Amino acid sequence: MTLALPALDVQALRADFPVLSREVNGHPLVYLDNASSSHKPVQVLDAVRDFDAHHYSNVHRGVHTLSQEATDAYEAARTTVAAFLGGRHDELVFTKNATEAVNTVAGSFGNARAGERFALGPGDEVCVTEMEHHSNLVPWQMLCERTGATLRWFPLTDEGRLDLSELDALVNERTKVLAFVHQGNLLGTVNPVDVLVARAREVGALVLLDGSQSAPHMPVDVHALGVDFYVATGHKMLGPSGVGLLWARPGLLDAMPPFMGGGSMIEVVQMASSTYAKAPERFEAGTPVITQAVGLAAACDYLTAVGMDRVAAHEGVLTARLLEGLRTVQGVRVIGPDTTEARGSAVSFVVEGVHPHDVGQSLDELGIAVRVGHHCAAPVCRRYGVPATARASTYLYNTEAEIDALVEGLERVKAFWSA
Amino acid sequence: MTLALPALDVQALRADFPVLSREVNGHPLVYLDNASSSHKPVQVLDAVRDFDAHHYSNVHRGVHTLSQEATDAYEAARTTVAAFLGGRHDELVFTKNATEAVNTVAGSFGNARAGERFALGPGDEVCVTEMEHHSNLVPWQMLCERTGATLRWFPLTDEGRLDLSELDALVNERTKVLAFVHQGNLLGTVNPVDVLVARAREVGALVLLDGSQSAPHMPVDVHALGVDFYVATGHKMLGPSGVGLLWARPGLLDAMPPFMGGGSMIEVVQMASSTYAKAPERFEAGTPVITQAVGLAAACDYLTAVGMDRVAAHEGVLTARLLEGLRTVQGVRVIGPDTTEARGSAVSFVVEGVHPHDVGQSLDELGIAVRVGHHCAAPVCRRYGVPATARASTYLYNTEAEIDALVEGLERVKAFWSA
Amino acid sequence: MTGTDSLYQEIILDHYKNPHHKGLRDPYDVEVHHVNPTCGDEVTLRVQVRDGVVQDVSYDGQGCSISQASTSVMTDLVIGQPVPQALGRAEAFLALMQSRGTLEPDEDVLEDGIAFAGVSRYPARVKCALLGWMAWKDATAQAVGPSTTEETA
Amino acid sequence: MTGTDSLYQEIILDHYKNPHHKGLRDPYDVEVHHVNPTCGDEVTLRVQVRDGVVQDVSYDGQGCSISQASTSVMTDLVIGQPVPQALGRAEAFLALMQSRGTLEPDEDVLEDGIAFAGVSRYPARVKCALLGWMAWKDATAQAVGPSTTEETA
Ligand SMILES: Cc1ncc(COP(=O)(O)O)c(C=O)c1O
Ligand SMILES: Cc1ncc(COP(=O)(O)O)c(C=O)c1O
Repeated sequence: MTLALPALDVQALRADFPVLSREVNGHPLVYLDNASSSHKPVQVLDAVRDFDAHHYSNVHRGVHTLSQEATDAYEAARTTVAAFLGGRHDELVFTKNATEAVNTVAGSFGNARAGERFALGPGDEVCVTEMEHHSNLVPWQMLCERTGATLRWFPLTDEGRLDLSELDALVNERTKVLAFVHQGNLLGTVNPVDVLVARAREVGALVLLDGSQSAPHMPVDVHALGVDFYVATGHKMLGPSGVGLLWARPGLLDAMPPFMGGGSMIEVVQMASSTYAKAPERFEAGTPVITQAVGLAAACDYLTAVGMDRVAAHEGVLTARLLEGLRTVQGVRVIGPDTTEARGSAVSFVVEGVHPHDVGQSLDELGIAVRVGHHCAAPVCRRYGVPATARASTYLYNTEAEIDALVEGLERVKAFWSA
Repeated sequence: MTLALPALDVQALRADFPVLSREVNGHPLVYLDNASSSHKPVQVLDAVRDFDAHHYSNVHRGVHTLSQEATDAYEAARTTVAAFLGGRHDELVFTKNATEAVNTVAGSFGNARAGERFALGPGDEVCVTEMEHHSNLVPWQMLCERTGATLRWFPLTDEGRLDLSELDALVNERTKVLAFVHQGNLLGTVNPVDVLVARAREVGALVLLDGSQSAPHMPVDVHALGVDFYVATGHKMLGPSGVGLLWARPGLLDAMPPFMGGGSMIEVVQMASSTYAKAPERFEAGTPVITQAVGLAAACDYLTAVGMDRVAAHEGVLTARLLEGLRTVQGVRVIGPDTTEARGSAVSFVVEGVHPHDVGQSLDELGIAVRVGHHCAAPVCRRYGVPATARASTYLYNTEAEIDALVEGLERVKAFWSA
Repeated sequence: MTGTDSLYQEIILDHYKNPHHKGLRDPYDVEVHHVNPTCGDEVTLRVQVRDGVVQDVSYDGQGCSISQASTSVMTDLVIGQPVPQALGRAEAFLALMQSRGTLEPDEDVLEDGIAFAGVSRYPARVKCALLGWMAWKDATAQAVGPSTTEETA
Repeated sequence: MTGTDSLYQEIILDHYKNPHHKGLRDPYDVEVHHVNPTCGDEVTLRVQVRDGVVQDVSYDGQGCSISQASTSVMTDLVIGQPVPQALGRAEAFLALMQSRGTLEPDEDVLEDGIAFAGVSRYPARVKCALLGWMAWKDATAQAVGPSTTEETA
């Protein structure tokens, strides 16, 4: 594979991640569970600690020096994270994770206080896909249950792609919102955002894109994507746990009612009733995820310095090698696209005759961390007739040698379980 | 004042808090904004960093070693934090802050999926007090708006106490939930939980106690308090931002519908509908606040090692000195109880002829951090006829010398503004 | 990948490869279906109780080595036992699983079940080890409970 | 507590202690009431516009030194000015406030308003400094807008 860009100096990058020098069960750690959560470079660890140790205070609420420093840092983090995705400062809400971000949007529909575009009731439709993470499925199920709207979904092809043959029927005049994942967390599939957005525009549906797996792994420009909402989560993109984000096209947040009530999201509070602040504050009730936002901004700075196109290219190389390697192991079946075309770096597979739990546990004994289970996407497992899968997912700090270690490890696992 | 306990070695404690050795505007920092947010000792900073650097992974989701270590740490944190409040492991939900905890409970009322005790509609009543933080007021306003229930509240006496003269009328057979603050964040008042709980029991109302200001400052035993729900927030009790907690009496959480949908809170997910996990997982949708919970547990360990009764005694000494000192400054009026009886360490005041903003800013020029504004309790300001107050609030690391610095600083502020 | 420290003790591997009492059989009083939502493992299990004794336990299902082997061991431990004794063994196994490696299992009570002591150090696998046991407890409670006759298949 | 670095420049303190044009006056076209929710500061402000010129601005309210002084300075800067010029000054002041200390204010345009340059380094106080200006912009927009006649008091 030829790269348009100079390749990453992965060894240098690895030195930034303390955990990568750990041993697990007597072997060097091979961390291939990045789609579940990523590790943090010292730059992020230091930003978090330095802020907490020397500049921390509550924000938006004081005139004293520390409170100003903390407010500055928090709002600068908002600018940085928004810019990382091609958005602007006041288009971005910090949440605790991507899940809260989806719930915030779903909670606005069918709410009497919301603008007209959020009206939803019996006869209306919400459309998702069969490859959604539970976090972009269950909130919509709950919404339909609450409002009487109908949930519909795109089925999947045998190759692990969205089956778009019924596009016009599934996204129709009754569709009020189309929510789908940018890059599937189990299948690794990268979905054709443009096709889906174009159809949504024809029928006037709002579009929420779940970018939990795209923000970490590819260059993203929310305005260019043309979606209305974009959610992502800090811990998968080198940031701390406890911070996620909701980006919204200008104007939408202001038409949405608050999801939670409390401090900071208000304008005038009387005992009997209150008025609410503008977005983004309206959606950040209570003390926000201050330190976590600062940490996430440091993560975005790190990724920007590396270059998201180089991250994507590097992962493309690893994914190609992984798919190739898996092909050499008899009895291994990849669930999801088996080429690098329009796919990310999360690769799910099953090993004939060995339960995914046992695959994962046995790999762990070799120091290799993969995730096993339904990956919060149980319907996908059902679709492909497996109770669970093992999933290897790489990130900027993984090496080709680690891919080889996994492939070799799988041979040993097979040997052990067929003994 | 005689203490039953050996006093704290405050100087030794202070060495644990890096920020306390900072200078602000050429003066040593005097941090008296603890009711807004507290600082973190190195023990917490180290716990957070060590976990993030060496043991971090997503929880509940993997069989590999890191994921097991992270799950162990997260669940051990749940046990520690629950025990700190006298509760048990599976009675405790981690949220992002106290505000989310209140919203989670409020969201359960009037929800068709909730148990009978959460039924709420027109004719029913929700009772709060006039001294609530917005985070324990606005969610109940939103609930009443959603369900048609009526919001009622206890008024305040001139001394800054709850006016309980209409107790039986305000908490009556129609009252379904009584939500009130344990220790007021603006007034510092400690409320008579026993009296209110006894009346709530008579009429069968559920009781939510907002412990955001009590958990950090006094020994708390949720079972002994006899309440149904208790909420608090990590950043005010030496923990990180981004973590709060909801404790509930056994049985209640299981009768509550989920507040948010997503990963981890599910049992069986089909495309059309899902079933939900038991509490506490049911209320922790998505990747939880993993590192933050670990940090909060370290904070609880720190507080336990110091001893919460000693923390309370130390703050009692500081508060007495502060109230005494303020009495010596002409033109200063305390808003709230002016004795240490049944009051905590947050002391609000106004300075005649000087706007609170100017008081706060001028004190900052002397390195003294107090908070100014309505402290997310605007109705309290209205009640006492002030647009805002200045508030000094101490914690275990404050000294009597710092109290004296504030009192002396106020004389200088007055001199400046009357020049 | 085996060894005294490993999760995968020889006993476990033996039961996994050659499970005892597997396959659904008649007659039975109660049949239950249990699922481990975190991994999709499932078991269908039948119980027959006569005169207070666990007459037969039969099952089918899919799952990892731990859940399969544990269910196999369970059938050995409960079939032929009076219900109270069998429940006692279930409690002993549950206690072992929740011990996080701190309990020394009693071989007289748990027989091959002691091979699972190490599993308790792997919280993510404890649920696997308990799947069959929980299904059996559920089915047995139904079989001996007051509503037995209505609920049996 | 003063000094070149301080927020509290002499000019600000002078306007605070001796505010210009304070007190509500007749006649006026529009009266507005603005509140800063984060601190409870409020201002009631009246505007009279004649022939495209800001004829009078009067106000009352409570607030900190910054909000009071800024409102006083604002009246000096807009009274007697053609509306477009006055709005230009408002924009210049707004830009200064949002500059986080990076803008060099133009004394010809902002006169005493340049004393507020330092405020822009204190984000918590920027809203204070803008309270009166925002009220004036709002009232003026109403006074010159198409719906003037209906909305006037
Ligand atoms: C009494 C009280 N309740 C609730 C809260 C809300 O806490 P948080 O902002 O962390 O949600 C606070 C503090 O802000 C408080 O002082
Ligand atoms: C595609 C996708 N969507 C949503 C989520 C939810 O993210 P979080 O758990 O941080 O809320 C995840 C990861 O867990 C994911 O992979």
